[in-house]
Amino acid sequence: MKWLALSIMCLFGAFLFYVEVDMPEYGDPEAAANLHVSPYYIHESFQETGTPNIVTAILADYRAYDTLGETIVIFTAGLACLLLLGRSKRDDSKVQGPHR
Amino acid sequence: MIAKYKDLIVSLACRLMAPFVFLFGLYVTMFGHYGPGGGFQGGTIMASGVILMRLSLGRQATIKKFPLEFGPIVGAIGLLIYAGTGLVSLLAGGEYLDYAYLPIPSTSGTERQYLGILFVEVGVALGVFGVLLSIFDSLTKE
Amino acid sequence: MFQILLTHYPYYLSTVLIVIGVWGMLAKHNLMKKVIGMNIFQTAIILLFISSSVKFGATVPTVDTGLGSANAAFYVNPLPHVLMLTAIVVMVATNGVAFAILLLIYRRYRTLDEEEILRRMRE
Amino acid sequence: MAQLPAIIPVSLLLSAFVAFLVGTFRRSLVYPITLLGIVTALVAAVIGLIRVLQDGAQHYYFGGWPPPLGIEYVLDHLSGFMAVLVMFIALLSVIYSRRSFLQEVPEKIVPLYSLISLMLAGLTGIILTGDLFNLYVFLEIASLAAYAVMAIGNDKAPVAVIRYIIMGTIGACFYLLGVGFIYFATGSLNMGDVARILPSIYGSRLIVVAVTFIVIGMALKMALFPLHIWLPDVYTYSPSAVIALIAPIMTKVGAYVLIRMLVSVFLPNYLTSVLPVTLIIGWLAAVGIVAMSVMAIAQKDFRRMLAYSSVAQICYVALGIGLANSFGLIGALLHVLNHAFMKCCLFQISGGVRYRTGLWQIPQFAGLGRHMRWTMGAFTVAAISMVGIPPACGFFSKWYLVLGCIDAGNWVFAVVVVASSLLNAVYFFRVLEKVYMVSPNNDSIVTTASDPPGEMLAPMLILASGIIILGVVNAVIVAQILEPVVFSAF
Repeated sequence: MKWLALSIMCLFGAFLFYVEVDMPEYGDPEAAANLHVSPYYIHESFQETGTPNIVTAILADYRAYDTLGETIVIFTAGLACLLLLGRSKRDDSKVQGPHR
Repeated sequence: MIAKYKDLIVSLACRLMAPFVFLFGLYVTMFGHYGPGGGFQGGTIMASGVILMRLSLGRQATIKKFPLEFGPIVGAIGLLIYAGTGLVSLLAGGEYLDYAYLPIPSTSGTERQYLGILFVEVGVALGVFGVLLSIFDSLTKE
Repeated sequence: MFQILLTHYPYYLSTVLIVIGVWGMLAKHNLMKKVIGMNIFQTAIILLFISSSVKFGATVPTVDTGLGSANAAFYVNPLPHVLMLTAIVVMVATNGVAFAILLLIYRRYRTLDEEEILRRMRE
Repeated sequence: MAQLPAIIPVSLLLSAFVAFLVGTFRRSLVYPITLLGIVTALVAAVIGLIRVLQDGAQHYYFGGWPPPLGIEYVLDHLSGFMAVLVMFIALLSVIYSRRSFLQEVPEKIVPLYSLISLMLAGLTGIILTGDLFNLYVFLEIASLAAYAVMAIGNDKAPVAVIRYIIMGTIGACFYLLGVGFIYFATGSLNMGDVARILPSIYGSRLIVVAVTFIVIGMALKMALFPLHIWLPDVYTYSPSAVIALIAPIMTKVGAYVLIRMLVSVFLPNYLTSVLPVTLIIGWLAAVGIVAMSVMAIAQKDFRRMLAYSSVAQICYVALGIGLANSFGLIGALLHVLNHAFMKCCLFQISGGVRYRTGLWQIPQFAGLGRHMRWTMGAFTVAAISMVGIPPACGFFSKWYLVLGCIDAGNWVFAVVVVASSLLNAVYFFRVLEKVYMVSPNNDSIVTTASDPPGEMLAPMLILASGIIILGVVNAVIVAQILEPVVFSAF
């Protein structure tokens, strides 16, 4: 079982190695990811938001809805911990019985 | 239940450090506009300040200043600040989270964007601070 | 072949980490080790994204009055940093929930070994 | 009115925070606030769908930033249809859940209802978003909330859920990796923008890996056949009211993401001819339908039988996706709708029986038909629909699936769809026989049972009549909502 998992993982790694040949070179300023949207942020964000830190400008303005989602994710985790570990008065053997 | 750590140096050092950790967290939150930092990082550092006190002074000593209900409520308030900022701009006629429509008198569009980012970061900081504290409290409760 | 290793090594390193993480999640029997594998996996994805944002000779994405904002080649790509800040928070949240459930399991079964727990569930 | 797409998730989010804050002080107010949020979202979704039917797709830009820069919400025929469906099922399930939660976990309802609101907000966010990374964030919101509410069941629930967390996190991370490779190849995260850029770089291996990862990730989330192993345990051990809410919509949203990727990100002919992704999905689904139906026949526990049947039914949806022609896609979408109604009804019935009698095992159900008349009447309707007998809606989605199979010239799939109806008949008529034909033992608890209270009975009866109504009006739904979706794709 362990050897099966290991061989699947080796295949998985080999597949990733095979496709990553097509990745742009490391540190290449002309890579596709660096050309389409990101230059706009670098050029315009200071004029449009008055915030020199481009990461903050994107995080809290251009993609503010993502950040709202991020905060909700952590709030969800907090609520989940409250729900799971909060005080519980019930005894499990009692709950299974009928109710009428 | 976390007991008080029985070592004078540890408790004294933590007692001295905790306010500065808290202050640094506030600084990181506010400095997010100009350098590395922002709401999430600042909120985490503030929460770590309280957790430092909880770990060194014991739960009993810190529970008066930061009660157990404090964390989740602060977290929910932080999130309400964030979602409320968006809702205000929606009610003022813009799209959700469009800070250019925030009804703040005598400001230009760019300044409103700047202030909107600040509100949001404060909301994130409060939210993360409260929620991380509440997760820590839940996980260490017996 | 060797040339590709030289120009792509950060991606390959994070690939190795991804494989280690997924293997840990699938093959380990201790639930805590599975959560650790989950962490390695997520961190590897973060490294992959961040290494894609690098531009040689560029600085941190904070507009510097000396450099100005006209030339995009002066600053590294800010977008992967933003995405990964969000992904880190998601990772923290997932860990929180996973730890809470691990605590519940440990309180009821007094062990975190998956085989042992499954054996006791069947009884 | 232009703000409608944003109102759907935001009203749910606000109701979650407010319900938590208010509920900390006055616990009794949690339920009305949650209900208010859900009703607001449902009304917004219905109005949004009507507007879509009149004026076509609506685009909403968060923060006023146009798409490649900011995050866009797209309310079109597909997302409007799914949003209305999810909110309608959620409303009925939440109404149903109150009595059940008061019986099972009375002291935890404040975080419980907040988490349910957050989960619904996550699901509607997934449905409406037009941004690949935003989808990941909302996927995690929905998943985390679902993990938490599922883990409060009996002693075995946390163990089942931690395995779900492991599989679900692998799925979400695979999706994130896939999005990452799309981003490395195109530099954009907006679905429409990516769809415009992709045809010029289809030769790149990065797109191959992106498609692979997104499909595997979503297959894990929707419990497609070989990756379904987490699902039966979770559905068996979690609280019944939670499962009545999650089972009809959670896996369907995974299927929705797959359809969304097929329709608006990758072009269908890339997925069918260049990479045989849809063919693989179709064959896995065909094997899964048969295998899981046989597994369902073997189960004695009613909930476990329904869980295996859920996996089999999600395989029908996957089969429709795998056919990748217009009839197949119509069948898949119609089956999402029909199966949501049927499974919600069935899980509510299992919870109702458990509420009155505490029974789970099918052999103990003998004679229930005489004492829980309305509940078992609803069960009969749902069972008939699951088998696929004409006046009920289950027949029509299978009809479209068979038409799709014939269109694609794939006779094996057609035989599988028809033959699996017989298997469905075996495991549902087995229960019906126990319920109506066998009389109970005199000392059985069944003899004193009665229908559950109106609050729980009404949603079941609405769903059961909905099954018949959907069967009658399905031609309208197909012509008005589903055909525009399909025409935009093929």
